[in-house]
Amino acid sequence: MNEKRFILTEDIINMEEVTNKVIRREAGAVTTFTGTVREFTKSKRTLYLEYDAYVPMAEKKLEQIGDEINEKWPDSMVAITHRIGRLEISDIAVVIAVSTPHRRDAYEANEYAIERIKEIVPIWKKEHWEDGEMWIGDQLEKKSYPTGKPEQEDLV
Amino acid sequence: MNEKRFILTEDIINMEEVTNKVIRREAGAVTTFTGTVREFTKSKRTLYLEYDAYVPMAEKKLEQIGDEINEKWPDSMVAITHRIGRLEISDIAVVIAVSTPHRRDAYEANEYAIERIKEIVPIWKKEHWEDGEMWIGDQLEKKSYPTGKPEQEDLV
Amino acid sequence: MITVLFFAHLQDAVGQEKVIMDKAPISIADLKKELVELYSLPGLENVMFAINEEYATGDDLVNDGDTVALIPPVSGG
Amino acid sequence: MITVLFFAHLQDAVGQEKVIMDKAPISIADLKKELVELYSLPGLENVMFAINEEYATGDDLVNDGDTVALIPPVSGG
Repeated sequence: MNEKRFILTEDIINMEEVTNKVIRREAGAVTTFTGTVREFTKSKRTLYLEYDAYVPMAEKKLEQIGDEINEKWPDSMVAITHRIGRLEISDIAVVIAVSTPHRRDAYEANEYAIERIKEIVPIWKKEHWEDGEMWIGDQLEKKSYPTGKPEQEDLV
Repeated sequence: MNEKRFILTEDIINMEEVTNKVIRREAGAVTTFTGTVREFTKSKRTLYLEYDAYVPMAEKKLEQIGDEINEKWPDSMVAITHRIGRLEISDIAVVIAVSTPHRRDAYEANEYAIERIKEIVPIWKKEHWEDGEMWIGDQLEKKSYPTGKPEQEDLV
Repeated sequence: MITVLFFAHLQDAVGQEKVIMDKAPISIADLKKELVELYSLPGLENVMFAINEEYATGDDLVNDGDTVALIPPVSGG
Repeated sequence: MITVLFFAHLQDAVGQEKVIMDKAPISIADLKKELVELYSLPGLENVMFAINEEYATGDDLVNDGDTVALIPPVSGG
């Protein structure tokens, strides 16, 4: 497998291309998560988004998520593409594809991937509304680092 | 929405086409399940498969699954395409796409759909091996109908 | 007249995709007994029945013009 | 020399993508204090730090030639 399975890109994401990276003879189940730009967040209307990223570290962290999934679900294969730059409503921001021999694992591992992306991958979203714009912080709204350092379980 | 969202087909399934049926401005999460033909089932090597179906009833039942999901996950939208006829290893047998405003629901509803397909949709798989062939019965291996009738909870 | 449809291994066992029978009205339970006898089918314990594309129970009545389908355990997906 | 990278709202606050500083060796905790003072940044309580693309803790030491990144709460996906 020569193609890169964990990438950031400024181009439109083709979900089938990402999914094809994980289709294998021995894996009967593939889940693909497609995250698109939603028009309304809590009744606030988004015009468009911008994603910024610390690109080399983000790709490393995506790869780390793939490794974590291989540990937890041994026969799995993962590919993740995240877009950066300006995105319009309904544009695809992220595609996560996971193949496993059995379907239960494919759902669980895929959901694990998106949760981890929102925890450890250095990508930031700026929402643009009619009346302003803002960098969106911690979507999980449950982490803070009073010691200035993340705890071990957040990183590994 | 004029295109049919619950179909059986003899043609190759395009997963992006199925997924695009459920992408909406108000839904930020889309899960796509792709079921492919696996080469090995418990160390037995499959050469190819054939799917037979009671087509009009199967499409009705897929639609029923969509209705059930709309009940359980109110803001969801579902599309399912199942292929019939002869399929080779790694060919796509089924694609299920579910969009919801929030991702948790998209995973849950999608998994619900594949479970229900394996319970109520009249489609049958014939496995062809090097040394024979067989219609595959109840994959769930947990249902039997001693009274000749399914129970209410199995059907609704 | 009623139409009876067979699928998968039942189609192989019966040797036909469908048969037309002059049995209406008849309950699903009684029709099942007739079919088992007529085609020397094994018990059909885990076979469901549908009338006009909806699952039916043993008490349901098949009327003239109805289409009945024998649905062995499904294996799609 | 160390390179310090800023992203998202911190980049806006500092007005630069990166700065070069002559502070090595220095702990992350100490570097953080310096940066808060230098750029009048709010507390940075929920900002993580990375050294050479790996998350670091306050005790970790930044050496000459290292690249440090300030990682505000991420919002990808």
